[in-house]
Amino acid sequence: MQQLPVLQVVIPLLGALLCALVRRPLAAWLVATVVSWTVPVIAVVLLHEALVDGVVSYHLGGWDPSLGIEYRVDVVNGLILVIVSVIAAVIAPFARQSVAAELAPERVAWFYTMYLLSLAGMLGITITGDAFNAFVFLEISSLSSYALIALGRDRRALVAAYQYLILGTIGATFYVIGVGLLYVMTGTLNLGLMAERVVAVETTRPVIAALAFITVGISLKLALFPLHVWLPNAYAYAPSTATVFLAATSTKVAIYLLTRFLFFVFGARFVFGEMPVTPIFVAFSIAAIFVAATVAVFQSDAKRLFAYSSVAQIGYITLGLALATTTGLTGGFVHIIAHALTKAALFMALGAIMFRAGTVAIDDLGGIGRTMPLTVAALTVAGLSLIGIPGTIGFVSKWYLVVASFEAGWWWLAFLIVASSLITLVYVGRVVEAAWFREPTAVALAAREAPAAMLIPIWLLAGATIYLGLDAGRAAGIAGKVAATLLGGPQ
Amino acid sequence: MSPATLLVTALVLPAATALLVPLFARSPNRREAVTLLGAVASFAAVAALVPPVLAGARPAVDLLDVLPGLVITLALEPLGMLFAVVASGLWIVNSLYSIGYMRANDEPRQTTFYVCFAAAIAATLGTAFAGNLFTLFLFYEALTLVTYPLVTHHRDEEARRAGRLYLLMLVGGSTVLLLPAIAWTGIVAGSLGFHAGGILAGKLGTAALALLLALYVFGIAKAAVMPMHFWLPAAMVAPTPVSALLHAVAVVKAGVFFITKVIVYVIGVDTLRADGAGDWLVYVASFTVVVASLVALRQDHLKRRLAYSTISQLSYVVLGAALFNPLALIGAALHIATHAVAKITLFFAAGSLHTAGHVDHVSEMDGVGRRMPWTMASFAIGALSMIGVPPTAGFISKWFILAGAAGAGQWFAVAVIVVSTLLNAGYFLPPVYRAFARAPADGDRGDALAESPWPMVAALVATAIATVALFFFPDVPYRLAGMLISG
Amino acid sequence: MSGLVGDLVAHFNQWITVFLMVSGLFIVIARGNMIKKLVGLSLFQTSVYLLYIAPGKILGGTAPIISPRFSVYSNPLPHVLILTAIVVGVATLALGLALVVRINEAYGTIEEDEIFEQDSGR
Amino acid sequence: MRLDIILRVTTKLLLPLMLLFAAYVQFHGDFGPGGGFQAGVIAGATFILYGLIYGLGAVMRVLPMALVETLIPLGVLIYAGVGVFAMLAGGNFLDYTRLAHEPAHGQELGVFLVEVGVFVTVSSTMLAIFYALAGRGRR
Repeated sequence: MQQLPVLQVVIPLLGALLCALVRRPLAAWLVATVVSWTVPVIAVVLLHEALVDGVVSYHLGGWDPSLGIEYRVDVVNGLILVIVSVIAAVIAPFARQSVAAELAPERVAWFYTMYLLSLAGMLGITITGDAFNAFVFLEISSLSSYALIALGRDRRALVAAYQYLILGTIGATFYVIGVGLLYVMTGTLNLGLMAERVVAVETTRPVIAALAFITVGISLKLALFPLHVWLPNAYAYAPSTATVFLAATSTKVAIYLLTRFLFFVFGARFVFGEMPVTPIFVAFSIAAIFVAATVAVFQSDAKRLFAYSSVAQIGYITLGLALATTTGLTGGFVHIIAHALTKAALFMALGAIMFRAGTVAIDDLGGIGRTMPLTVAALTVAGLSLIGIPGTIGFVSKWYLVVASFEAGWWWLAFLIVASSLITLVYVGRVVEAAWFREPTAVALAAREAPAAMLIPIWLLAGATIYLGLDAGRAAGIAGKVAATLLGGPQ
Repeated sequence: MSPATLLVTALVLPAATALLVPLFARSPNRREAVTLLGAVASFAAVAALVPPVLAGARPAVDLLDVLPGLVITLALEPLGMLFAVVASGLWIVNSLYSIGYMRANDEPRQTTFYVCFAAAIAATLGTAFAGNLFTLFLFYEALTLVTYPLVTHHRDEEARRAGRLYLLMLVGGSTVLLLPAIAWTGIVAGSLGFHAGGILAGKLGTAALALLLALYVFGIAKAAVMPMHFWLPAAMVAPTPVSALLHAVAVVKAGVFFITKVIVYVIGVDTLRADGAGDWLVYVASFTVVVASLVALRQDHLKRRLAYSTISQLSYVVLGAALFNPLALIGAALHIATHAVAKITLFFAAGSLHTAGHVDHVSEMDGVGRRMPWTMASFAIGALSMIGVPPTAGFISKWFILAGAAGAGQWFAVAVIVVSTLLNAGYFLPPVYRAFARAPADGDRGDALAESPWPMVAALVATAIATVALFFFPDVPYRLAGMLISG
Repeated sequence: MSGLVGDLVAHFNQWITVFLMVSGLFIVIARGNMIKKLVGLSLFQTSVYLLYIAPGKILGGTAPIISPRFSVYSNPLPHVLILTAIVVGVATLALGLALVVRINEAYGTIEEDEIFEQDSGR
Repeated sequence: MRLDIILRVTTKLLLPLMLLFAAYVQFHGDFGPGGGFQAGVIAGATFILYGLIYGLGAVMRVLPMALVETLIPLGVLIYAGVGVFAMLAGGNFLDYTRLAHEPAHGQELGVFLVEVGVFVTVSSTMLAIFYALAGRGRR
């Protein structure tokens, strides 16, 4: 039991090695599945321990945190671990047929290797309590996701991966510059110790520069508007399974890392009280919500459309962070859960359509609801959650954000938030209307309902958006604890 | 069964019908039998609630704790009871009518139609039973979504465009204006519940209260208060049974019901009257009443004329509620019921004309009364009720609103009602006159006209009789409406 | 004036870091050639190595291998960190080059504007 | 005979020295600058040099692609294996003190094994990158 924190990362890492060694598609998938189903169990246990005990700490190699690397789980990253690993677990059964259909057989094992490496990296970023270790994991997950994207069928996938590589590396390097400056000023890389020591020097220029570098660097990784240009192409041209995984998890992990630095290391009082972070983030979040959503409306490819939608949805999360109140943060973290589930369901449904129809261009999808009713129904449900219709989890997060805006006295912000749902309605409506209410195209008529191995994961996620929307107390309760932890940190 | 159990049953029955119908997709007869059975059972459950409610019972059930402070609650009160009886009762008649209409017109996708219809009734009953603003909002949104496939039933470009407008205006209004209004209410009042006398007394200034009321009135686009009315004429592309029950009864009435509930139970009639923050609503509602009537005058397409008439009549309810006067409020509540039976009769007749010979325009109605006497007689009764001529139901509700306006010294409102009555007569009497007094049009179409299939005729005669009956026996609706005032 | 010069000289390592950083970033942004972009990216990353290594040097300190003859050592941690960062940099460069090779095979060019032109033309 | 005879002969002379130097850097890591990473790069460079001068085919006969692709994860596996072994021995992940009866010996053994793993992975990765880039278009 004590070894769980490290196992959370080591198991996917070993799984990746195993995949690279076996090199047979089916065996690699089996390894990936076993790993993906093991990690959520560990994550849930860790979150439970964090909820009961407050903090679970693990010293790698037995070294003291001031010298070595510490893995540290509290409610905040416990929640993110659960989200990432649960999404991975749901993806596993979906992946087999989708990957087999979209990739050449000799590349399948490499796909799972990269997938598990990416998973290990993301879990590592989340669980580690060491700033530099987080950078290493960040690069592990990023490099493997560049490779995942480049495995896409279209040649544009290569360019997308290249662009992501350039921007992702710049982002990671900015982050590591910031960490370097903090290291110089505090003499430690442990986040907890850093947080204690930075208070004394927080007004010095290196620390302020570090805040700027880290914020901008991670904002690049989390695709905060206008640093999002890499995201739409990367999601649109990656293999379906990779899109599901990256869209649901990678930006969330980056957001977590940003949260950890802003609220835990630098401290909310300094960042939001003395630095002008709130107006900057609110402005960019609002811009993301409106601009990216408007661009999404005009996309002709459903995958690209929802990729732009991701940029917009990230805006809601950063908005919640920027408000830096209990309600705002609760809204932000509920939206992390909501968006992970919703987008995973959406992209999975598109993946199933890709598997059966071979295309996700909106014009080709006309009337596909007739031949793939269950898949399109799940797409519709997830779409409703994206809009924020009451009864879905998307509503819960928006409710918190609206209430938080009112509490902050920013009634105009509340109106902007709800008004943006309208644009979401338009682009979700475009896809849903095409799928249900048009005469079937030849492509749509040739398609068949997706296989059970795909339908079950899709409906698990779509069902979760409704279940958590109706019984939101638990999710919101955990998100509320996260908010309380972040605001009542060691400051 | 206890009233609380009945309440849940009444909500579950139409929902269960929606789930059962697809199982019988292969056999139209059984499918429609299930629909009719579900309709009758739902009405029975709702009707069984009337005696306890009249006796003073107020059953309430907490269904789900979504979040602390956001609870899905069912709680029945007189206005909701009235609305539920009207909606579920007319569902039976409408199902009968639908069977005839859908078969006679060879409509495609009939299973989807019946499923969405039952789901729409479930959502309507949900709004009627809702015990707090959040629950009401939840069912209100659900109603929009399940009726969307009905509006786009024909799946052609016109239907899709109407569907887009429908979704954008209804969901747009409810998310952009209504949701912030609810959140604001929740923050100010610390509760989202309904209480006689309102929950906002003394908590907001005049300007803020006026703004909040505006958010509600315009956010509830289903009430079609101008300028939030554009979706309603567009939605007339749907098959006539849809227009009849949903866009004359369930959907639009959910809107005015919502507004009335907000005025009575959230903001509070006394608060508004004392504060003056709601005085503007009289003028907005009056404007809608008159302008919609003027537009209706110019419509040749029968269903569109009916649609604008609906917009005008809905604002009668809003007007009645906006007078903040007990008599007018009774009138508003009664008008929800009386307009429903009369308007559904008119739509049934319009659908019957369409089925019999694709008579869709007023200008084509010359002499149809001789070929289709039952249809046109019922149409005439409905039209008289719209104008408010005794002995039809419309007279009663209009009378109460008028009396309330006069009693409150609102002579402007009195004038509006008088003018609009003249306008109503101006656009409802010509079709009746043409149908009975003019000679049939030349050509073979006029000769081939005959009554529609018997289920349709039976349905429209039934509602016509109900329109008259409600004039002579307004006891139950009147007592329910009266309880709205006494609390 | 001498104060400024003194500052410049005293912090010469940081000035070099800044120079490398900015010129690397400039190349990434300003060049359309994908290989040149990668070169710029490497330069940018290299500046970070310097940023970490320079403060690790302690004047008069020696290599951090414990020996009775010395008492002052350089801080070894930055070196270890940067070794890792170099590995990351190599991996990034290798992956980037591999991508460029495949892009060249797919498009017949490695100029960004020509590639965008080809894609928009489709 | 080709004109690059000088290169070929020099390379043959250099190769054993380079490998020896790689081994020196690897094992001297305990007492001075050096370690698995540096040694791995040198060893990798040895094979790359061989490939550059004698052709890709020649070096691929010595170390086929399949072998290299196996060696990369194998090296990481050695590293992870040490970590997991430490866990099985009752310590935390990578707690070298648990590897031998005496903590100091354990440290030495642990670092040595991990450096071997690093060496294997780094050298084969260098080679794999070389194969991948140099081998394009020949298949």
